[in-house]
Amino acid sequence: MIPLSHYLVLGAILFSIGVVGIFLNRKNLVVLLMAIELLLLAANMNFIAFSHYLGDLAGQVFVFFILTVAAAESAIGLAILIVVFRSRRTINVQDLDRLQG
Amino acid sequence: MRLSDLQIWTITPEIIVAIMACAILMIDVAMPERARKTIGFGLTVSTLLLAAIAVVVGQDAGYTIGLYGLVVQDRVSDIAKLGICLITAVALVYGRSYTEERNLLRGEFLALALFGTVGMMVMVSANHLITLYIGLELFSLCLYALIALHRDSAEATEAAMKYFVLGALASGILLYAMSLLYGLTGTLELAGIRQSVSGFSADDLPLAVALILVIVGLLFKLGAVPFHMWVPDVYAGSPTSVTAYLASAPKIAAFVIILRLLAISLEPLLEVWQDMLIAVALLSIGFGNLVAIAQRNMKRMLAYSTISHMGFFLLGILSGDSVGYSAAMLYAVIHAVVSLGVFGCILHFSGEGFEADQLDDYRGLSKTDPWLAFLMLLFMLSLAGVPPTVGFYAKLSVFQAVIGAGLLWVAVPAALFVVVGAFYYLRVVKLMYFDEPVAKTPVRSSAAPLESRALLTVNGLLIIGIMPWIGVIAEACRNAILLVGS
Amino acid sequence: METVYLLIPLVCLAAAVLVGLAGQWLGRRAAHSITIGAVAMAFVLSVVVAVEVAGGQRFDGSVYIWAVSDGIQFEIGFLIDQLSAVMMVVVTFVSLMVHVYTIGYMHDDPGYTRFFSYISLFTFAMLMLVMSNNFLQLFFGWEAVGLLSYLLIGFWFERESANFASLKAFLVNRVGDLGFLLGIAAILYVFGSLDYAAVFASAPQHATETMTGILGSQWRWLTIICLLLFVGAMGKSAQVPLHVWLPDSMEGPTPISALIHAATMVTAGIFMVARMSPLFELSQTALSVVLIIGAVTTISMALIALVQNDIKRVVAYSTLSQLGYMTVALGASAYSIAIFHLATHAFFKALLFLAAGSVIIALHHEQDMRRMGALWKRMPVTYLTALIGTLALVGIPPFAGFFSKDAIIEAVALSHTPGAKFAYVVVVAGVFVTALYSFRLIFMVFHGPSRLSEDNRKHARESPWVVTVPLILLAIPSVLAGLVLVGPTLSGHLFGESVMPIDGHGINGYGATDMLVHAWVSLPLWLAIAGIAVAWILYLRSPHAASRIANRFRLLHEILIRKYGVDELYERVFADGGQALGRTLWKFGDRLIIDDTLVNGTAKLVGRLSGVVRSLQTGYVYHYAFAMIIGLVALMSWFLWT
Amino acid sequence: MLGNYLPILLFLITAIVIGGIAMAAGRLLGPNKPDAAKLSPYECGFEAFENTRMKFDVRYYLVAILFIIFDLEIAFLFPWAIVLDDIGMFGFVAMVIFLLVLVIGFVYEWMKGALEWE
Repeated sequence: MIPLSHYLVLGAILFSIGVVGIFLNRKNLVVLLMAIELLLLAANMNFIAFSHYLGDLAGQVFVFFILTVAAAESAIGLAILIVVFRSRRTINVQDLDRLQG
Repeated sequence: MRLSDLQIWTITPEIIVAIMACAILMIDVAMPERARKTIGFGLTVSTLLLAAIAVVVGQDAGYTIGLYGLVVQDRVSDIAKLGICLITAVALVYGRSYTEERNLLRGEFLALALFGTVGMMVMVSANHLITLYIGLELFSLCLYALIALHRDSAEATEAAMKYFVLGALASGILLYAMSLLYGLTGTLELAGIRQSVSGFSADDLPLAVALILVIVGLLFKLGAVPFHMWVPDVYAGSPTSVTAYLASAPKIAAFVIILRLLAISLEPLLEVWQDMLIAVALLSIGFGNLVAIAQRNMKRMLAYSTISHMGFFLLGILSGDSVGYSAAMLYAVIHAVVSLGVFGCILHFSGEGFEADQLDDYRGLSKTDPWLAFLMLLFMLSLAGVPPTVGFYAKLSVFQAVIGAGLLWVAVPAALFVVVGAFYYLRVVKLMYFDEPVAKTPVRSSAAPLESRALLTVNGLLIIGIMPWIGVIAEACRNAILLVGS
Repeated sequence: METVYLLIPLVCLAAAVLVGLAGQWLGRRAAHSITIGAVAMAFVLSVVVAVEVAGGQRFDGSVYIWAVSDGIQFEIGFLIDQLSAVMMVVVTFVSLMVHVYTIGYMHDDPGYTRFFSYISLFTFAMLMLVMSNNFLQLFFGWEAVGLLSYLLIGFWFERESANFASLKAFLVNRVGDLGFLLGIAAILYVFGSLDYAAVFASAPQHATETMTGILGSQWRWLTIICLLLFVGAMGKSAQVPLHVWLPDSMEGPTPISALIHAATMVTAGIFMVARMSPLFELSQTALSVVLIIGAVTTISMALIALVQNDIKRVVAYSTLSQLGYMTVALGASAYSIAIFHLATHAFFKALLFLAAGSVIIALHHEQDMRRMGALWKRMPVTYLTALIGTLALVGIPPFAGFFSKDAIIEAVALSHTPGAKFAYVVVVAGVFVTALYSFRLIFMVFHGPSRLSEDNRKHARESPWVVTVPLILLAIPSVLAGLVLVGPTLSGHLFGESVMPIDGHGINGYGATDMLVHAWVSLPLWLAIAGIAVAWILYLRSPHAASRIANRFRLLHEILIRKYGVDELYERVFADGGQALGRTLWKFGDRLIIDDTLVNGTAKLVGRLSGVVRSLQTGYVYHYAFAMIIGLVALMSWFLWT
Repeated sequence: MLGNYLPILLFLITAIVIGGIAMAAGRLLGPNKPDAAKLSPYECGFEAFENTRMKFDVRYYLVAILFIIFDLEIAFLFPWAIVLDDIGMFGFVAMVIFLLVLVIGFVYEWMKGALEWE
């Protein structure tokens, strides 16, 4: 029987990787999307673990919704990425600096 | 499992808007090009009005749980939904000609606007973390798409991208917080969370982590320092019609989720989050007002002013009692109405190939278009909080709340920054009334459709605080909050 | 009934706004018919209300709440009782007369429609003032009538003198209003409410509360409040030493002098004190101050009237001294009598002003009495009505003025307020002086040799009906009002509980007949007759006697001509002194310290700061995200450390 | 403690074994007549062995987006199908509505021509 803490640690690690990925990556916008997915996955991991250990299904239901939202989110993300690429000819994070100050 | 005990009618407005949004999508593909615009637009606005009527008809003085605990209907949700529907409708009317000129007024635009509205309304009536999250995401995603809809504008797409990334980060954080809350309390229902949270000790570390993550997530949506970075870029980058949309109604929705999730469900931890909110609020007020001074871009300046206004709004929340919450609610509603008006003015002023987003565009507006200039003057005074405009009442009520909560030392610096803020609002007035008009700026307001100009005028009249509505709204908010508190 | 109350002021407001905004399109005829219709309607409704009130109906309630600030309600409300009913009738009636009269008087004036819009607006403001049931609304009406009087005195704004006069009126009234406002503030502080009913109800409890003034002197709150309120009354009702604005206000068109500066606005102070009678009754000190001020005003102003040659100014000074009478009555805590005199005075003084105006237009804006005379043949109606007004003013039975003035004198005689003796002497002497200057006017204008200028001599004739009809209509109450009202007034039926009943004075229950009988054995009447006689001797029988006396008492005459030098004093001390003070403050305080150091200094600082902070907004997403994380970490660590 | 992870280990081993068996069987049993198309590992438009930093045709993204959205209803369909007996008509109707919404989206993109490759 794996203790809850392991799952939580895994979740925390995933979450941290995601966060760090967002502000450490300066090259590729796609990587940002991946990082965001990681954040959601971390949350999912927590929910699953908790719901299993609490013996309460609500958590797993929530996970379904999160999956859906994650999909929609990445879809929108890709779409925006495409329009950015169309107007800029680049998906380099560093080049998104027109709006500032 | 029967429909009857579902109490589906608690979300009638949401259902109406959602169905109509789908319908509009279908119309968009079915109809010929010309018919589509007028019909689609008319349908959208009338849908929102219909939803508003549905809210009024189905209003509920009590406290009704629907969909097996997923949603709740009470005074707060009713008022908020009403405000959201009406304000969004008006925002769309204001933005119509602007949107058409940039040929964004397509089926997607309207459908996305409606779905976003649904999202806000779901947020507002959420009684369950799932509903809350779904509503939040539905709204945010629609907003990302709306901004990016202006494909060939580099600013718009960039703004969309930034908003998307940061927004996703924020909702990820919020979601993680939710998972922790779930694990700690074993339930996803807000009421249940409140119950079991009150069992914890205030300095329980995991709970505190969850709480802080929740605060971060919410403050991001609000755009409070230091989670505000997206606000200026998004305000400035988005098409102005979208800015009007995202600057007005969402504030009300944001208030409600903050009320439900932080102020009510996590009230047992008041003394933990109060200090944090004080810091954030003061930072927001100071930072927003300070940076706004350096701006030359109207929309950007308004973005920073919004940041500072959110600080004031937080003053109401952090007072942590029913007075404070009702003050915050009043503040949110008034701020929504006022910023609606401001962006309405910008929309009426801007024209084909003329964004009217530079402060210099407003030089001598009083000469070229006195009507618009006067309305702008009213809105600026209200933002600055000059009596007798409603902005003054809003600020007054939050200050009363803060002082009532014994936080005089918080009120004092806030009041000082109100003075700083007055500077850049009055600068706009000065530009409009004391400077000579720049030749090139075209005067468009007369070209705008009559109904939207009439609406804008009414909007301006509402700003003059002598009107009795302010008292009515304040009373309504007070009652609503008291009812929630009980 | 509530709607009727609401309607009475609102029709005037509506008419004023309509005519004021659309006057140019409407044209003159429409303009005056609209406003006159509105005011007539207001008058009729007021009469209806008055009848209702006489039938014992009483209303005190708020119409709508404007704002609530921690517990204190700011609301629009009406208090309809005998007092306000009487005031409403008087105001609307005189206003109506003046409206009609104006058609003739302003006939060929470019500002015709503007004028009508102003006077209707004034009527609205005055009604709001008298109908109010709380101090806030009272103050609103108070300021509004002040503003309107300012606008109307300066109506001929191209005349410099008119501008100065209006400015003067405004400034002097400011002094009074400041006191008034402070008084209201004190009330709010002590009673925690702005509602008449609440304040009056709890007044007795607060009667003994005191505050510590300078040098630890103890002041009773109520005294302070009453004195402050009375300062306001002094401003509006032009009591010494704040009287200086009223004579100059004659620069305004004559209908205005009749409406505002004789009948209604200047009586606002009297009305207000009567309204506050439950408070004043509790402060002996305040009452005696009121009494003394009133007495001084009465005699001093009456004396000035003796030496004036401008026909309107004579009437103006007589107004001042009559206001003094009312104030004296208030001081003698005979409030109902004060209001009674207010009403009768409103009628006959409006009559006198309009008569004077009639003369003035007949002589093409000639106002100097020395170039008049023997007009009674040329304009008989004006002459008769003016004579009636004068007799009423002098107080010859059975004209209206007689009853009210006699009642005042009686009340003062029987009053126990400190200073009553002095006041009694003054008011009795006042009767003689009043008779003297009043008939001086009559004789100089209507009798004696004609001293008209050439062209006036040719075509000076009676004024058109729109002028004479109001004169006649005003003459009727000038004769009858006293006869009818004196009984109920003294028996206390007329005002009931609306003002403090006059008790402790023997004159309760007097009737008209008693007074008529009693008059012939009392001093005032004979003094009045003596005054008339002296006037006849001085100005008809031996015209040079007057100037001879003037030369004999050169100093006194000079003092009176100079109006005791009050104006000069104010000019030297307040005007010049104020300017000097302001200049120094501006140079050192403003320029040096505030502008250069504080304002611009901080502005520069803030500007630089904002530029610096702005650069935080780099525009890079990862910086934004990083900032968020920093914030998150900061909150975390905060929690851990605290 | 680590024993808890034994199932996962077994799972991995099994997966590897099966995969190996499959490939081996293919190598041993299958006829072997190679040509260019067959030798290329996948036949979906472009060469596999190239610079991985090459630019994808934007239409792939489009397809990906559409796919992501529409593959997810399965996640709801499975649990729903399992408990369909218990939730009965109500559950059925609910799912029908859900699918209806998806269909609307599908129709929209179809009509908008998002599905045509050219």
